[in-house]
Amino acid sequence: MSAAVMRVDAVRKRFGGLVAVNDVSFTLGAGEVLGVVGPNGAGKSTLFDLVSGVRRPDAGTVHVGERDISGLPAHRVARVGLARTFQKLRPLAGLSVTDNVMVGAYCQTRRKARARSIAAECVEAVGLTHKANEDADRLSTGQRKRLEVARALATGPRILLLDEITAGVDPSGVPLLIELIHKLARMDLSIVVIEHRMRVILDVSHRLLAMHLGTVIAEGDPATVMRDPTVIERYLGRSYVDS
Amino acid sequence: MIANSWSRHGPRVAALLVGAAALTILVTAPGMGGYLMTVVITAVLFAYLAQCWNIVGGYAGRFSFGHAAFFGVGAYTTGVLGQHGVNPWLGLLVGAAFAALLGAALAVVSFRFGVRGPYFALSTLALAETLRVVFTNWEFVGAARGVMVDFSPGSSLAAFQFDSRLPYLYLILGLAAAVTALVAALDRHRVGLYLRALREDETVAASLGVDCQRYATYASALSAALTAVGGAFYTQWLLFIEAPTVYGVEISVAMVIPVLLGGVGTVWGPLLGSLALAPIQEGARALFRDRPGADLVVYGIVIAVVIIYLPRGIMGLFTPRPKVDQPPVAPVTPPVPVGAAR
Amino acid sequence: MLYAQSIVSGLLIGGVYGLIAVGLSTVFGVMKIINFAHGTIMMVGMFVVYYAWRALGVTPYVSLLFVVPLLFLFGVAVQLVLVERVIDAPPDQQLILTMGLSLFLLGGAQLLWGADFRTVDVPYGNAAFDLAGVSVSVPRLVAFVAAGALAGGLFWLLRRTDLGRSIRAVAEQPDAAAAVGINLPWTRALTFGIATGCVGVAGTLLTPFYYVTPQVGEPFTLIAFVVVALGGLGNPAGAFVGGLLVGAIEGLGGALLPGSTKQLLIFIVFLLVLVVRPQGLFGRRVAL
Amino acid sequence: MSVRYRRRAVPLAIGLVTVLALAACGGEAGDSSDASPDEIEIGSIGPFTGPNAALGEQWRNGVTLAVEEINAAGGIKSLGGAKLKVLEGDHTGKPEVGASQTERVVQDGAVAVLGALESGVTLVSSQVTERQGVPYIVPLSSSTEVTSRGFKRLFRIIEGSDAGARTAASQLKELTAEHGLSAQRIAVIHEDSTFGTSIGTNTEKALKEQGLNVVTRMPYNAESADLTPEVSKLKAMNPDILVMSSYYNDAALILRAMQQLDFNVNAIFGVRVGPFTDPKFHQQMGAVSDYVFNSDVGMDEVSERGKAISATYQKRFDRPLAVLALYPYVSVYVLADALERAGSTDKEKLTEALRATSITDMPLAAGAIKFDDAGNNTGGLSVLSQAVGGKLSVVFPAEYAVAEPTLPVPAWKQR
Repeated sequence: MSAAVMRVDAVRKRFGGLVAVNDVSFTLGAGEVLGVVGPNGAGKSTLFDLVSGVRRPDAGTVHVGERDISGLPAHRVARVGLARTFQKLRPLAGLSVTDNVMVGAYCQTRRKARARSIAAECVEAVGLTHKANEDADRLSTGQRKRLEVARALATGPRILLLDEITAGVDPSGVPLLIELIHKLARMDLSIVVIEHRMRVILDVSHRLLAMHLGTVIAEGDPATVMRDPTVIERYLGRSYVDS
Repeated sequence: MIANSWSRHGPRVAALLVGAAALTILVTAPGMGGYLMTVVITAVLFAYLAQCWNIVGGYAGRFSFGHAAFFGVGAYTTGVLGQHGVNPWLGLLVGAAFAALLGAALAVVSFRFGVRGPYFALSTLALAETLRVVFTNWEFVGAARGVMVDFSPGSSLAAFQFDSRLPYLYLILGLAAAVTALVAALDRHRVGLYLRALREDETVAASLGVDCQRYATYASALSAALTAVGGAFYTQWLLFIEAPTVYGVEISVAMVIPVLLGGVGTVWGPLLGSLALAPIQEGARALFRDRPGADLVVYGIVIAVVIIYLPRGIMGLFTPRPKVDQPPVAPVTPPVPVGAAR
Repeated sequence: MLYAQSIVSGLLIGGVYGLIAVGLSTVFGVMKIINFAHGTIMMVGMFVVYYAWRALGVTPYVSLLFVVPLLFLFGVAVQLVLVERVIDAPPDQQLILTMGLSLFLLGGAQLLWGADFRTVDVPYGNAAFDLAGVSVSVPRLVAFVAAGALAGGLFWLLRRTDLGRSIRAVAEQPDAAAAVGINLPWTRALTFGIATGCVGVAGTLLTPFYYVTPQVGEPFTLIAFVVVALGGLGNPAGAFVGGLLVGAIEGLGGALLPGSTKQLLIFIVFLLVLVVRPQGLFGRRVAL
Repeated sequence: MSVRYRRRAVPLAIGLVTVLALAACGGEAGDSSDASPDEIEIGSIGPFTGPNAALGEQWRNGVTLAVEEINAAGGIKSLGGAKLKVLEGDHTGKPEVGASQTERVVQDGAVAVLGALESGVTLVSSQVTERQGVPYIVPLSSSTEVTSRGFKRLFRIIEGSDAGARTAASQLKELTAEHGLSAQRIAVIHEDSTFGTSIGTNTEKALKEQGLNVVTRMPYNAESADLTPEVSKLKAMNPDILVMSSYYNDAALILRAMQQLDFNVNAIFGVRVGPFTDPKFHQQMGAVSDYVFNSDVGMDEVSERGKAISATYQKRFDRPLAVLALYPYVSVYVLADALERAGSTDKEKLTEALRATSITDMPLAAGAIKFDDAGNNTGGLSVLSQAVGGKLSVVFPAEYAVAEPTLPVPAWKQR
């Protein structure tokens, strides 16, 4: 594995009395797909928020390459080359699919024509070309998930954070999304994936990070983590059945 | 889909309609009687103001309910400086600068403290009301007496005063055309897209690299400055201003209604809205001259009917949305206190 | 003594502000609509009180018996006939619909009844008593107490009754509420009716010491906006406390500030609250 | 689907254009002025809707009554018995609407315009007539600026606020001196719009010129729901005379607060308080508004004509006559008189006739109506009236007085 493209060191976030993320550290290698698992409330999405600048960590640092991005506002983080999707679907409702994606594309260029062609590529990459001129709020859940990816992709990231992109999607649509993640991994992106569906996480991840109550309880290759007694007890337990 | 072609052409039809109306005004203006001309000047002024509001209220999604604050700053700066011998055009520029500062400050403060949606609307209302109270009591700006601009006979563009109404009409038409061109350019430009993006969802926009605070501030300052220009025009046109009028809620409301009726965040909506409203308002007033109040009844009904049948405003007629095959999932936008994240 | 008097007077009128704001806030909490016609609807109620007194000699407090049901029904009708049709439209479109309604009522009132000033002249209109050197106006005290009682009753209704639970469910999770069989339009209509009923009470309590004209409601709408935002939109308890607060601030401002700048104090407090607590003093967390 | 949209859009588009075109054509109508018209149009610009609609309603009544009377009496005789016809313009309290409505009535042939109640609108609306050479009669706007602009065709019936304030101040001084009352500490309170501020500041100045001691001048917002705090503040200053300028609701709130706080002064002295010279106000307020003085343009209640008008007005509008209706009423008569003398509707001749106005038979307790060069009515002096037992009477100066002033005023608790 080559040098880390992202290094997260002991980040912490507290909401009132609750420590949502407690001294979480990990690294992300180039071209790696890192899976993050954990029950609801484990702090996974908050971790994404801290890394992507949506929220500011109380402590700890995040480095992208050699650059310390901790505490940078989200729009600066995006321009450093770190893009994300959101767990709760947030299409820019009044805008068409293309316009949604173009917002991200302007990270790479200020020229409209160029942004448009980047957007077209990204829309194509997620297979939404036939919906390109539709308003974003007209898409189905699966299509919205793909729009999220296209939008993030258009910013020209080196690192992509995908937050439960299969949640709420019809099971028949899941293989399509798995395929998409593989495709993204082949595009030389380093990816962090939050997932609940074991089928997906085992299929796509190179390495796994298990969280519980804001802390990392296990880390390593997927098979090992899945066998970790703590993980099984805390999280998988009775429900180690593919959802 | 056929509907798509219509929706593509829709804005053009709207533009054509507005253009035809503007041309009609332009051509018939010299023959207009004083009454019609005054009505048209008022209507075009408020169409202009609606378009100014549209930049921040429509595109940037900051529903301001106190744009009278900027209007009043423009009107008062021009008027008060004029009393001290400053040329009104200079007064207009200074007023626009003051308003831009105020608009920028409003945007920065509201961004910093996460004041959004109805809270933002109400805080702008409070801002305008604050200025109204201050200006009513502030001796330097004439307090409750208001500001009277001396009328100096002799038309002159340099003095921003004209003997006849016609130059005022051309001037305000020019301003309205200019701001519409600006909004049309914005609509196609990256910044316009950024504004629409941050209107829909600031967190998402930021995660896509949009510096929301910066662009919201630009929009607010620009809108405020242009609104102040409208205020300066008002001063020079009527030659008298007083705080309850120029900082009044009624001015703010009059800027908002045409936009909402015409179509929020569209280039032609505010103009279509004004184009539809002015004749209705004036017509109802003329029709029910002997029954004061009846015109308000009619006006109220028209507003309600338009909103009920055209929930996206008149522009909705021109850009219809085809029926969806599946009901879209209700967009979930949890109330994220953006300011808290900083 | 001056300050005590000002605060007491302010609190008394603040109770009425609070009552008006409670309705506004409830409607916002459930429908996310800022009802611009709120004060104008109060005006309609005040005219009913006036004519009941004028034509039938009914004293204002008695006319509560029919003004409240009447305005309740009116509110239900407004919701069912008008607002329900735009319930899925953006909030600004809903706002302008209520503006249209406000203009309609204003114009209609003038058309029907004329614009002249009217008073309901009742013996207790000027009654007052002395409380440790502070003079307390009887009709205002009645208004204050009734406003407090009604606000309390409303919280009880929202917290402890099935209807209240439905209303809160609709406010928080409309989809889920519909899924468990709550009739959304009907619940919303009842909510709107309750809000207009509240404002009917406020209007009735105002009439013994206030003028009745078609324009009487508008300044109250603006005050109620500020009150509601101060207390936290969609939080009726906050709205009532906000009303008291605005009343007290206004009273103090009247006594302290020079010129006619007393409202300045309200706006300054309001802007400060927005800066410190953007979601209002009592926030949305305890909404409804 | 698109067809359906098109079906809705196209008529709408056509409709809009048509409306606009019609509006454009409609502007051309009516500016004929025959040699001997059957009807003479006069403009009346007032706030018939909007925040001051209640005042505008009285304005309308006054104008209507005068026109009806004049027409019933045979119209303008020197013009072949031509009847007066009112062209109304509702300015809704907005200056720009005032301008357009004035333009409209002038364009529709108004030979003169009455306007516009609020001083702010009057200032804007009278520019229109001045430019067009049409005479403008101001029944009620008392702000100093109205007649200080050097306009040649503007005639104001009501006394300007500066002159009115001087009159009021001297009346106050004489009255208190005559009755041996202390006027050492005078408090001035006024509503904060142009109207109240103009009167209030001028009164303060005039009182000081009279050598009287003004302890405070306090503006307040007339839209307040409660004025008890302001009144408490005044009470704490312990004034012996309270001078006030108010609209209706606020006047009622102040008086009620005074009674409630048992705040007694030697006299409550209104300057141009419309409601204080409105019998309806006193009917409504009962004992609370008893004994208030008001220095205002008043009605001559001694004359037969004054009595007759009050009765007619009450019968016609089911409401007592007040100054707000009386002045527009008188203005129509002033105009009719000028038309009669001019024998023409020509703007120049009419303006000349107005300038030469000298009317003594109006039911005003103020002497002959005559205009100076600025257009101010030199005879428009204010009289002092007082309400006792709900009845309003002129008490000063002696020639118009129908009653003796009741002084000192009984304390609230003694009523």
